[in-house]
Amino acid sequence: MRDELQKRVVKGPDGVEFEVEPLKDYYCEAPPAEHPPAYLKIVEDLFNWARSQSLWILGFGTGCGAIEMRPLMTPRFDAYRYGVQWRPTPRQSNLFIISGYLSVKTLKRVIRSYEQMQNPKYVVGLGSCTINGGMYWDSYNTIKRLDDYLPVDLYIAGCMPRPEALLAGFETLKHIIREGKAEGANLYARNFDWYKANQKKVIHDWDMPDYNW
Amino acid sequence: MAHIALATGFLLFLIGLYGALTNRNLLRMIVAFTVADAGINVVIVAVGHMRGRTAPILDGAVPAAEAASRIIDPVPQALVLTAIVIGVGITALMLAYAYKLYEARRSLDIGKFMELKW
Amino acid sequence: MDFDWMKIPYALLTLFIVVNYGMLQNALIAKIGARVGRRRGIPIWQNYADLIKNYSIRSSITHGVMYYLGPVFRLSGGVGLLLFVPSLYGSEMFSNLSFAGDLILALYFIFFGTLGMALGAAESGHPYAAIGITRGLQQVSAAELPMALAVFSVALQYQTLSVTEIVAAQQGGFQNWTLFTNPLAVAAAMLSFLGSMMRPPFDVVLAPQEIPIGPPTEYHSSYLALMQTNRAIFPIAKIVIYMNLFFGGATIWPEFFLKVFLIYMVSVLVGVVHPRFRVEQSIRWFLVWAVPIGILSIVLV
Amino acid sequence: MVSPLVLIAAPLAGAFLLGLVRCPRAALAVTLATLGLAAAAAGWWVWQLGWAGAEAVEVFTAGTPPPFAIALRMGLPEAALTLVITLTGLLSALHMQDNLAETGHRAMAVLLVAVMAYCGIVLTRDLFNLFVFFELAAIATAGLILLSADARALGAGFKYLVVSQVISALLLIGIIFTYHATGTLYLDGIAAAAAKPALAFFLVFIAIAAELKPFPANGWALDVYESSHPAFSALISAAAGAASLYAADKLLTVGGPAWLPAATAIGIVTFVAGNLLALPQGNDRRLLGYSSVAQIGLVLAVAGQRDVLGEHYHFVAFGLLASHAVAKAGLFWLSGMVAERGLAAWAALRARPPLIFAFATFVAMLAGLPPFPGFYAKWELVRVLAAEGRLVLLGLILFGALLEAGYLFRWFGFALKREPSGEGLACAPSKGIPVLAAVLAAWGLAWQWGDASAQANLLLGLPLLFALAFVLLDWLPAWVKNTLAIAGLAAWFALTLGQYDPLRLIFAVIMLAGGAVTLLASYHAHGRRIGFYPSAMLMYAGLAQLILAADTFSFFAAWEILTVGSYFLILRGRHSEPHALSYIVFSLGGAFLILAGFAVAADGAASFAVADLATLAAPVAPWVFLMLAIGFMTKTASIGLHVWLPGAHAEAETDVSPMVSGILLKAGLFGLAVLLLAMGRQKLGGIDLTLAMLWIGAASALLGNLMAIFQEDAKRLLAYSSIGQMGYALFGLAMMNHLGWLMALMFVINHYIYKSMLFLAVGGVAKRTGTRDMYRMGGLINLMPLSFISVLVGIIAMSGVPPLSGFGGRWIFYNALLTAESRLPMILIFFSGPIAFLYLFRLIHTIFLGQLKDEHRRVKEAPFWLMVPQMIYVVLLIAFALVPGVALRQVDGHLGGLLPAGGLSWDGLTITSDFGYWNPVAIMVIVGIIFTTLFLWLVFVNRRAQKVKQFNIVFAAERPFRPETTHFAWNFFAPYRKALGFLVQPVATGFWNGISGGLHAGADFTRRLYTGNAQTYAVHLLVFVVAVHLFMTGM
Repeated sequence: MRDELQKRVVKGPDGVEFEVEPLKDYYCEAPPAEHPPAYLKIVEDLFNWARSQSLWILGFGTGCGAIEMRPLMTPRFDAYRYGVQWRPTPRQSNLFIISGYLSVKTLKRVIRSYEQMQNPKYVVGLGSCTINGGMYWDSYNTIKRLDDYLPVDLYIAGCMPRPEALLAGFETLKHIIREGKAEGANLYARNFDWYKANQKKVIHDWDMPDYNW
Repeated sequence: MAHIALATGFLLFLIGLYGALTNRNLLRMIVAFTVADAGINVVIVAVGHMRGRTAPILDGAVPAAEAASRIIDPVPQALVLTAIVIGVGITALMLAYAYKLYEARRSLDIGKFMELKW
Repeated sequence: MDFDWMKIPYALLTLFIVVNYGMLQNALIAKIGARVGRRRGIPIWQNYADLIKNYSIRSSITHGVMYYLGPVFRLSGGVGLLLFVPSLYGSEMFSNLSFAGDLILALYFIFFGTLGMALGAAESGHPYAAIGITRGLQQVSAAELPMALAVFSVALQYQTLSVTEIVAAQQGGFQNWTLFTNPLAVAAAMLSFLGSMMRPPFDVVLAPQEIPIGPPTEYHSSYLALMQTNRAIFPIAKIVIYMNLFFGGATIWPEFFLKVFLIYMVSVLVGVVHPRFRVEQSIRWFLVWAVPIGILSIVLV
Repeated sequence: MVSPLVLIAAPLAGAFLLGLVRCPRAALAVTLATLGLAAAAAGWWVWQLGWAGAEAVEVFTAGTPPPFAIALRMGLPEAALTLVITLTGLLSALHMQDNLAETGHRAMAVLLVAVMAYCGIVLTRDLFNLFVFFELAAIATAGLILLSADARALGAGFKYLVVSQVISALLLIGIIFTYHATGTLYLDGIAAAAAKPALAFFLVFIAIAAELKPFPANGWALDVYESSHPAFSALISAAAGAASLYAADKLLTVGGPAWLPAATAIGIVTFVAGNLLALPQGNDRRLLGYSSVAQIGLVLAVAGQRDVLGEHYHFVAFGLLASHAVAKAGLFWLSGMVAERGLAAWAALRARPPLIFAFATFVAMLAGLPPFPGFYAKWELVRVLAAEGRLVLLGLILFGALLEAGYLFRWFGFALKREPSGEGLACAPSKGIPVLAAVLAAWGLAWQWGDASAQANLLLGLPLLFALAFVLLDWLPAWVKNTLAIAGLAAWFALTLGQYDPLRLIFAVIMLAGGAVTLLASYHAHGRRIGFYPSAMLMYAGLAQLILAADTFSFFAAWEILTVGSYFLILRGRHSEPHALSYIVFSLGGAFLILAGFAVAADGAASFAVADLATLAAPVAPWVFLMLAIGFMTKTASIGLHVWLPGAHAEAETDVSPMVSGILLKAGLFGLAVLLLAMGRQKLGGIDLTLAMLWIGAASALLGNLMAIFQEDAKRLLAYSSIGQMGYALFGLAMMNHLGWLMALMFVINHYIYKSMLFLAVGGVAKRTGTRDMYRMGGLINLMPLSFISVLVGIIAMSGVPPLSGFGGRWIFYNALLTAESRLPMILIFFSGPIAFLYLFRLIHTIFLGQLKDEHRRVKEAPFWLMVPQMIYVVLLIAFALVPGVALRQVDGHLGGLLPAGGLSWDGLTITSDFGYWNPVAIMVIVGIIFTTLFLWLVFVNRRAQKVKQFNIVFAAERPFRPETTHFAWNFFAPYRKALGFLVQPVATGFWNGISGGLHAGADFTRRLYTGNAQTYAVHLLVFVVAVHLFMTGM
């Protein structure tokens, strides 16, 4: 744990000393909650349709696979026509593409960003590395199986998968969403302790709250 | 005669003044001022002088009845007495000062007493 | 005070028309941009999907009261601005709530939403939000000046501050438009217009690659939905003012749509061919190029 | 019937008697009794001549009339002067009784002789007798100098003797030749003589003038002042100065008008040079010496103006002289109580508040502030000089007075603000009594001069008396005084309510009722708060009288009273010493311009109504306008004259800032309004002066706002913003049309409300967080929600965004612009509007939003009593936004009578102008409904939002490190500095610093003239004599 997250004693302007505990005072401590679908099925269907037609990808290239996403914005592939856009902030994104191998160092950032996205949110694992470690299967500092750490909705296999594969993957994801089966966020909340334990097993310098709101 | 006296008086005064302004020794300055005082006193007396008249002493030589036309003006004579007295007083005071200054600093150089300035 | 209660449904109707038109126009303009880039671009209904999606997000967070109110201020600003200005000239139905005030009210009400949004974004505590706001405020402070001068010039020209009367004075053929009767004012105003549309070269506020989208960084779900709605209304509300002041206003909805679209396209056309100005560059640009035109317009009117 | 000879005989007898007394205590008793007897005699004569209607008497010593005997005269001037001399002698003797007792009866005898000699100089009508008394005085002085504990006094005494030797030589030669030519020594006889010997009389005149310590022949005097016993310095300064001046006055009577210019020239050069050279002084007594020299020079200059002063001569000369004598003696006595000699050592006085009051009294008296005699004298003097066209002299006098006020108030600031050093204060009753007596004398004289003045007696003004009463009530706890103060303001407002026209009513409401509301905040203070209420109420008294002032005298008096009160008020801030100084210097500079303007306008008339300014015509009118306008614009801190404001407003106490910003600045606007109403447009050299004001207003608005956005200190930001806001108001007034004025008045009201509110809010925050630097704050919204609300409402109102009241101001403003004649200044105004957003956003963001700091996690909401007025202001702002007509309708109608055309029509709820319309209620309702609807909708869809904490932000997949590094606040508008930073280069500050630095450097260079060598001093004297001679023959 880094120094600035340790408890510290500070002196107020009135000269009274008191303790500041950053993890408690600066971060929300609430655990993630499950959010049920809309009460009316027809409403939830409409919502799922809208969600599937409005996939906002977090612009976070976690590994070498990110290079395969760029062509999607170009005239050749033009993912926009399928309702796919890139957003620079996790708050506004609902799709997280883990693009290729994931080092432990990056995993920490991925977890933080994932947790900062709002429910419902989807994770797509891109490339073999997210499935079984791929060519990094015996690396000491990459994770081998993304699903242990985040609830993955869809894998797009390949090393690397071509942009066409990604487009196909988006279509599959849309189907999953429309069927109401893309409830990864709720899954994460439900199995929060399990995920957290897995994450902490590989991330040794855990220097953040358990859930990053 | 009066003119000679006047001229002498002014000369003495100027000599005294010059001396007071150029000598750096306190005692010399005081002496110079006495010289200047003397010069002024001569001037005063000379101003009161009228040609062909006598001293303003009303005795047998000058009857009181003719006094107005025979004696010189008595007022400057009276004034000069006062002036001399005052001059003596001031000279004495300056000497006292010089003594105390010498006691304090063991020096009579006017240039040594310049700590108050600006 | 006798108040015509029918004004309320009429105003809501205007709002409905403009919201839908705004959503479609935004998509259309995105599509045009895509076509220029030889892409197909987003579907024309994409903005509806995005809007519903954002309302359908189940969870949300709040950073505090002002953060919560920020989008409300923002959208109130847009709606209010739209309703304080008559949409169609000569139409009692679409004169909206313009009885409340004249041109000056509209001009100052522009800042209502901006200010509220700035406060809300600032409460999120995100440094990018604060940086983005300061950039926006600094840029707009210089960009407003030519607009103010142009408005003043137009008010002097027509000797009125009432939007309706200004439009009335421009009726009877396009040669009566301010565009032709007072071209300098229009030039100054249109340069200022570029600065207020958040498009290149004046988009340093959002600066997506540098301070990920600036003020709204922390906004999401229904907050973002409100802001998206405002994105549909606010530019049009502003353009309506430009249209009324400089381009003869509109008497029917098709004319309204056409003029709004064309005016909007000015900023788009400039935007697609220019890189981004830094803040101090845009301040200098407005002061050096736009303000002298504005000054000339008030001197010569 | 007491013979005037008592004044000579009694001290002589006392001195002889002392020779017989051996016991020091008894000797002291004899001395004091003798002096008391002399003072009683002098007092009796003052009573007889001044009140009982006795005639002046002439006493012939030898029983025969002159020229055969020496004649003494006792008239009212002589009686007054001998009273001053004997009283100073008595009190000084009291003050230095320990030294006297130590030195023994000889010293007391010398003191008695000195007093006797001074009285003799005053009384005698014989030229030679005058010489004798002068010499006696010289000898006695040289003797008394030895009393000093300071070893350097010896040298000073010797220098004094050397110079007095030269002087006496000149005098003696002059006397004898005068006698030679006229045949008499009786002054009236010389005056009556047909042939006057010019050169001889010149020598007499110059010798007496040299006794007055003229520049540059005064080095010896300064050394004496610096080193001799302060009680004795008091005697030299007050008594000897007065006596010598009277001797000079007698000679001028004898010499006739031909000698007046020389006297004036010597006097004014000495006055200006003395005050200039006092600037760099670090030793209190030497500074007092320079000041004494200067004051005596001023009186000499006045004596040189007796030809034009006529019947007012004695009133003026004695007013100045009395001020000088009482204040200077008092200050020297005070100096005797202070252990160390540095100016800052006077901080020791703080241990005794009455002594601070005494110090304040003396400083105010010396600076010629109301209600002291110097004020009335200055008024008369300036009035006459202006009427006679002696403007250069007038300018020099005011310049010198400004310099004097500068160093006096700087010194006063040191005393109040510097750390007291180890050495304390000698507070023996024998030292305190003379000071107390001087204070009583000061106020007594103030009453007396007011009574004798052709103008109103200021001490009869109820508000001023009310304010002064707080000096006596200062022992009460603060909350009692606060209640009294509020009640007083409210009562005065209720009492005078009928006397205001609508225009004045606006100002009265703000200054009196508004002042009462602001004072509510002062309940938060605990303890006694010594000094606060007299100062605050002095300011309010000035304001109250200003609004009601009908003639220029009461206007100007009120102006100075409010200036002084606010100065004391500002000085209370912890670090406000330099800022309070620049405030008072600029304010007095402005006030002197106003004084000169009024004097030129009055053209000699004893009383001149402010409204009569309208009757002035060219070529006088534009100059009057210029002087008055600059004077008033100093108070409104227009650009160029604004350098005092930021510091003064920022460093003032929390509840003082709203007073000096929200209320005090309006005094300047009120002045400008009165001026413009009376004088209208003026042209000078082809330039329309109102147009110039228009540009100044616009530039103030722009540059004030621009400077505000670069401030890191919240209160400085608000202060700079005031400059901008006042610029707007000035702009509105200078437009000289109906709506422009309405807008200015709207700004007056709005600025009062929101700036008071913001200053209180920011002050409360600064109080809680212990800093005013905004970047050290942040995230306080949840901890200080009420403060946040008031800042929020304040900035919305100030930025002019609907629906709050600022918008009304902007709306009227645009309408006013449409009728304005010149369009170009508007560009600046248009630009300054959006810039205001920048600093307002910075204010609220960096304090309340963003990241909360570690050390502020436990701060509480601002004190209750600071919040009370703020909440009142919030309500007021909203009310004023809804129904501006309540305040403005009357004024609008009233302005219709003054500035024709272009008013507003107040039809129902809609306000209509020639150009547009505006319905504040409808706006409020519409905005309210839209906002509420959307808010409810958001609450509905977003009801389950999770409240998160300050580090729960997206941070590019990282997390924030510390609040300090996450809060974006410092150098907030860096790009603006890059683009337009050149506009806020501190040019004005540099200019004024250059002037001040130049004056100091010049003074520092010039004072090296005084080398400390007795011979150099004698040479100075001779050079002076030659120079004056050349001056006179050259004329």
